[in-house]
Amino acid sequence: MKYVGGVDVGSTQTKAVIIDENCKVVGRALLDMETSMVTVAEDAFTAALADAGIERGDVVRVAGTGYGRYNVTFGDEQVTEISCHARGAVALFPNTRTVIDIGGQDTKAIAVKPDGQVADFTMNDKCAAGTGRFLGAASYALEMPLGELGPLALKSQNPVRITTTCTVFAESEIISHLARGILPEDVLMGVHQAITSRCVALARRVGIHDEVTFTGGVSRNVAMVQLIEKAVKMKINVSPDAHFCGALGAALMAHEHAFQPAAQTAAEAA
Amino acid sequence: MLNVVGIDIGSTYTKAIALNSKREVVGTAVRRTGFKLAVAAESVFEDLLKNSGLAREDVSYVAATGYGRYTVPFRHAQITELTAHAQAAVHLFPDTRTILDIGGQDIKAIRVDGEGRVTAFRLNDKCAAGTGAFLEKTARYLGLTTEDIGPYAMRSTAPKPISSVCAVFAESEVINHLSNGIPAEDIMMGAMVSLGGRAIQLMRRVGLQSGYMLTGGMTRNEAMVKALEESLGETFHVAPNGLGQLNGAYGAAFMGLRRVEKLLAEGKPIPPTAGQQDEGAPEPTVRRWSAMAATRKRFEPCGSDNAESGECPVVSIKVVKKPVEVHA
Amino acid sequence: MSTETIDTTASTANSNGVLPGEFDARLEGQRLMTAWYAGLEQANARQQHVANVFVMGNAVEILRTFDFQLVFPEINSLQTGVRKVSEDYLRESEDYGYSPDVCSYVKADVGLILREQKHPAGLIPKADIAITSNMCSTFIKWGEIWERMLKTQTFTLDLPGQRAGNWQVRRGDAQHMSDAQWVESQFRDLIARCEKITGKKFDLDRLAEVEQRVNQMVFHWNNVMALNRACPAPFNAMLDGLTYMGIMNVYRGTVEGVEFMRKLEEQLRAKVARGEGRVAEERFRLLFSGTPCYVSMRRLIELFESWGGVFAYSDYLTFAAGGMDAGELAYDTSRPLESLAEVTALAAQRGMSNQFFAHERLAQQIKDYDVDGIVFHGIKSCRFVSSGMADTRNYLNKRLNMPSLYIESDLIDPRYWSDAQIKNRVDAFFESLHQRGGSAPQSGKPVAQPSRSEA
Amino acid sequence: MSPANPDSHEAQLGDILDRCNSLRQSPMPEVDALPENFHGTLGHFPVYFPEEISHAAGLLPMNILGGGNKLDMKHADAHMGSFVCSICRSTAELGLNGSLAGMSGFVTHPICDAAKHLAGIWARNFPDQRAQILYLPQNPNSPGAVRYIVAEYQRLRAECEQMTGHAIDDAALARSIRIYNRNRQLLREMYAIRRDEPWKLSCTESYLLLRARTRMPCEQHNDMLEAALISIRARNRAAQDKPRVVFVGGFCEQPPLEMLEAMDDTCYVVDDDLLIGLRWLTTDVPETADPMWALAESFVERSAASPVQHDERKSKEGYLMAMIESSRADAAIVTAAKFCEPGLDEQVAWSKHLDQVGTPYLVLEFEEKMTSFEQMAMQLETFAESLLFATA
Repeated sequence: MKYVGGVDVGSTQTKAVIIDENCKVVGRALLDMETSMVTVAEDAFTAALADAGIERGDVVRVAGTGYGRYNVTFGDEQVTEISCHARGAVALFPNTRTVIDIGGQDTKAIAVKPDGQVADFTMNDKCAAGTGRFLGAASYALEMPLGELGPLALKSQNPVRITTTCTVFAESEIISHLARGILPEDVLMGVHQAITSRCVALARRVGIHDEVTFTGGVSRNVAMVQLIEKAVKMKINVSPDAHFCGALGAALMAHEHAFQPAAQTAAEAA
Repeated sequence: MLNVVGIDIGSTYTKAIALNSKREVVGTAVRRTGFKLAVAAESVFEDLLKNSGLAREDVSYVAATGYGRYTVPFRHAQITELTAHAQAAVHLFPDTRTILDIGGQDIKAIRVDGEGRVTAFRLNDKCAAGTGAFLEKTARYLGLTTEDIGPYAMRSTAPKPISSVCAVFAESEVINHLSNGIPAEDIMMGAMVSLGGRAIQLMRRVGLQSGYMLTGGMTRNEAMVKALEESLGETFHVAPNGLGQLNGAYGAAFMGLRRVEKLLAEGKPIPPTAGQQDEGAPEPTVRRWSAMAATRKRFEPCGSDNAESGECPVVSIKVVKKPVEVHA
Repeated sequence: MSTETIDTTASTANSNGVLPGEFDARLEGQRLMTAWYAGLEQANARQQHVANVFVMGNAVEILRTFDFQLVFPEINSLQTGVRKVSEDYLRESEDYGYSPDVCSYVKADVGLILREQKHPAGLIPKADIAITSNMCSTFIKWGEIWERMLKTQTFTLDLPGQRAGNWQVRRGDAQHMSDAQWVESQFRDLIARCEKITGKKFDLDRLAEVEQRVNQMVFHWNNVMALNRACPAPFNAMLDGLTYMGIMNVYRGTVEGVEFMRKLEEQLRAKVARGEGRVAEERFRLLFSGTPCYVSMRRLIELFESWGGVFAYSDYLTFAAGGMDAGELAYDTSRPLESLAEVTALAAQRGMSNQFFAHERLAQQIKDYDVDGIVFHGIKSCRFVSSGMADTRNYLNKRLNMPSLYIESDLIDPRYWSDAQIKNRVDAFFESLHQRGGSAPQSGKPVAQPSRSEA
Repeated sequence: MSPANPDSHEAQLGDILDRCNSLRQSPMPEVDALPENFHGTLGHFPVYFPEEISHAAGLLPMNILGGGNKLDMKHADAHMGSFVCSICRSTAELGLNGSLAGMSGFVTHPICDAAKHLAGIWARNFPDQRAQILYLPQNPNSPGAVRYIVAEYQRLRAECEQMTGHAIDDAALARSIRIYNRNRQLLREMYAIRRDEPWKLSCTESYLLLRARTRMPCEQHNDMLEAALISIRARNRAAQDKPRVVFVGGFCEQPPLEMLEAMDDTCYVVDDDLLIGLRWLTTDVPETADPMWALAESFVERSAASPVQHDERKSKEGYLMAMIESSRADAAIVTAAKFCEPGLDEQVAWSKHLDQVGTPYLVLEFEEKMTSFEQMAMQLETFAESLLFATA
């Protein structure tokens, strides 16, 4: 049996996925960012090998993606996470037409074709950067783990308005709202609504079509999911493995190029 | 014995200081503010009484300043932190003319005259906001605590400047530097050099006048002070015994003290506290056409019901043993 | 508008895609630019009068008849970028008080003023008059800065633009004539001021001469642009094109200018005849909307050409090269002043339509240059090009299903160029173009054959 | 009709201000709910617009002043970058969320490039709504200016006539000019009170009174102002120990009401450039035979100044100093809206000049959509404290 791997080196976490010839996931690993992106990529990949219980030699091709994709020195190819998230999302939910991904560095909305290819994509402009950090800031201000933010936000009766798109101003807004004695859940709900309106606006730029898939770590936040569903007026797909979506997509790219020579040459030519 | 308390409710820390009629520091206290300002003020006040061995009734006047100045029910008066900083600065170092205050959310440059009056002041551009907090974030990336940023950065041999003004881009810059394997101490020092440069730029806007003083939490970070002094080419006064952080509180206390002296000299009584006023006939309210609450107060004090839950973590700073002499 | 270029992989030709003995636009462009800056240094010594002008709505034809030495502050500012020293100038003006949200051309120029006009290319003389216009509203504010800091008198040309969507003005119709009348009265006012400044009498025949030369330059320019409809495109609109545009502006209405454009057309025709492209293998033809980032232009073009993407055209080349990119826009030298006003009124309108009603012009350019995608380059501090971009992009995506990319940096501020993010977006764009079954190298597309008869 | 005792005056004024404040947030009136003699509404963007023409055409002129800090931005972010000023983005939002669907037309001006782009956004998204740019000249100094403006106004007149199907005769235009002249007179009186007895009328109150004109016919506004002025004059309020300041920077994007209130808390704002477009013509328009010419000529010869109108006769620091002197102010609050390039440029020029002449000033950056004012209030208090200290 031959295998291929995908490694997604993000700004805060690194994920690795290994799949077999039949595109079945056999191993995965997730590591937090360390000061050296090179070693973290290596470590994640090794961990995934261990998880799959296979030898390095069994892996015929590895694709790197994410901001640190060029740090995947052992990779055979580098693909942007936009293409990978599209491919991964369609693998998880075949009817996906729109992908929303909230990352640490930037937020993306991708329109995908049935075969998982990117039709169009758009990302936040500079003054709306760092959306992912937004929640981090809230969790720091409230001294509360990220995981608890969503559930608490849902308790909100009358959420505050957080009008600015800039993460930095938003942080001081959060602090001053809390200082005014406004309930944490109401502030949190405000934060979630602000993020939602931003990424839905991005999604509108590429067009929202049935079905929408929400990828990336933030998709595990229940409040975010509910708010986006409300904004786009439809259920959206969220996978428990959403944060592996990019790595999975990379692995599928590697698979395509390893086992479908035609596509490979095309890719090499690029 | 007359004692006056200054209390400074900042966005991150709440600080209090007690002065006696000889203008000596009787005691200090500091806590993280948390998000319940009134609670913070109350508990810091209690700490202060403990630290300085005073009873509530020994305190004849309380002046509140800082971000949460309107939330202190036992205040006799409130002034803004800028006015307070200016006052304190000039009384600690009479030759002070230009003050730089680097806080978590904003940087302030203040020009003062010989009597400690504010003659001009500037805050950072909106787009350069959050730069102080950005240092803490960078530290967290590198797995450092705010306290040991300084010593760590001092190890830097080739500081890597952060060119971006915006804290968000600056963070991505840090990440890129890290992924390019640049040593963490160089990034940390670089961040401070850049922040320092921007702070000096702000001072230029109010006009550089020699006699420089640095206030705010940054005074405890020797690397930051070094960076600032290098880019200014001059030295900064920094308050002794951790007073730097307590500068706002000190200024408030000092102005309070002078106010009380004036009142006593004129034989007038000490006015009631804000809390007592509210109990009495409520002050005539200005009508608010905006959706804002119909009151002069800009902050709603937190309800007393969550007083217990809003416990603020104590911050350990060295409490001044014997009162420091302050030239008046 | 710069003299930068990068190595192309074109076969027999040298690094500029030029055969031995053939006209080398890049070298000649560099020579002319250097000569111009040298001229600026001496201007005061020669006691020549100096005028600041912008690349849009500038009445250069009139100023030439009074022998003004022209200074292009925009070009000075972008040159600080090309020469990688812009950040120092920008920081100085920010120290002075200008916000990060202010146009970085303006800030670089304020930096220049604070440094007593010391520019990396030499000393820039102070102007006796500055011509600003409402085409880009920032021009007016810029002029007011000169009034304040240098006591330069300004003349603000008011050039009415397109009033609404689908609102086409034909040459000679009532609206055009009333606008032209207004422009003409301003020209007469300007002429009076120039006579006062220079002590010279206005010479209508010289205006006709200058206009004749501009007509020739524009004729060649339009042919050069048309030549890039060929596949493979002989030049990269956002690199070589910028050099050509620099000459179009700085040498507008001069003998050297005519000569440059004539030789350029000749050389590019030869290149097209040889079937030679800007890149060895042209995989994607692209349209660039917006202004370039002069600090990282080399890098930007690399990012695209490494994928076989060439910029066949850019709307930048319309509005910043005089906007006379249409047959009807030639001066009638038998009635020089009236014609100048008429053409200026129309050209200004084209220049502004280009931005404020961009969808109308871009749709046409997409057809003309048969492109595979549009690249929008947004600039936070330039409302003129950026404010309508997102909306235009939505509109074109929906109507024409034209793949497009939005990237963001700055005109000359290196602090706003984040390489990782831009590379990420560019790579993703080409990945998606490939998946769309992007065009393999094609040939045999009809090469546009502009008429050979001189205007 | 004016009640005798102060309290009833206060009550009457309170009612008027209540009405103004609700008009501030109220949407455009439905076409069927229009006051008599009006057939539709014409939206116009800041700064100046010749309301007389639209008024004479029976199109209620409605100044579109953005969405304020209560508006939900649902669509605009998909059409405009986040680096575009708030008023342009929220105006686009109002268009996209249908709030402006009732407008017969929308007019914007070449005040800045973002504003010009609004016309393009309208052309792409609402092709059936007559949106256009009224090219008021940035060179009012050339001899041909008045003639050109008349031509542009005639174009606007024709557009209005097409929208309503009614011709505008000069008599109607002259009538509208008379009504607006009356309004100009009343506004001059209102600002005189701000200058001479600032404790009788706060900046916020006068802003609300003035802004009401953007949602009602001018003749109604005149009646309202007359009633209000009687009550204001009758107010017996004691002067407080507050510094006298002028406010500049509110010429286009609207400062949030909370900001104006924070200023009133600490200062007497004795003059300002708020809604300067509605007060653009500084003296009455001559009631001559050729009303169109009179309007155009007034724009050139008898008009106010703003950072977005070039005029060689009006240096920007010049008119600021004139405001300060005529209102006998101690200091200036020099503001700019976030991302507003003309405003930010002017802010530098103003502060440099005030440094030179030694007038104290406070620099503030605001945003229509801002919702937290702690920091701003702190700066205003400090500024007031420093001024009172200095004069003590």
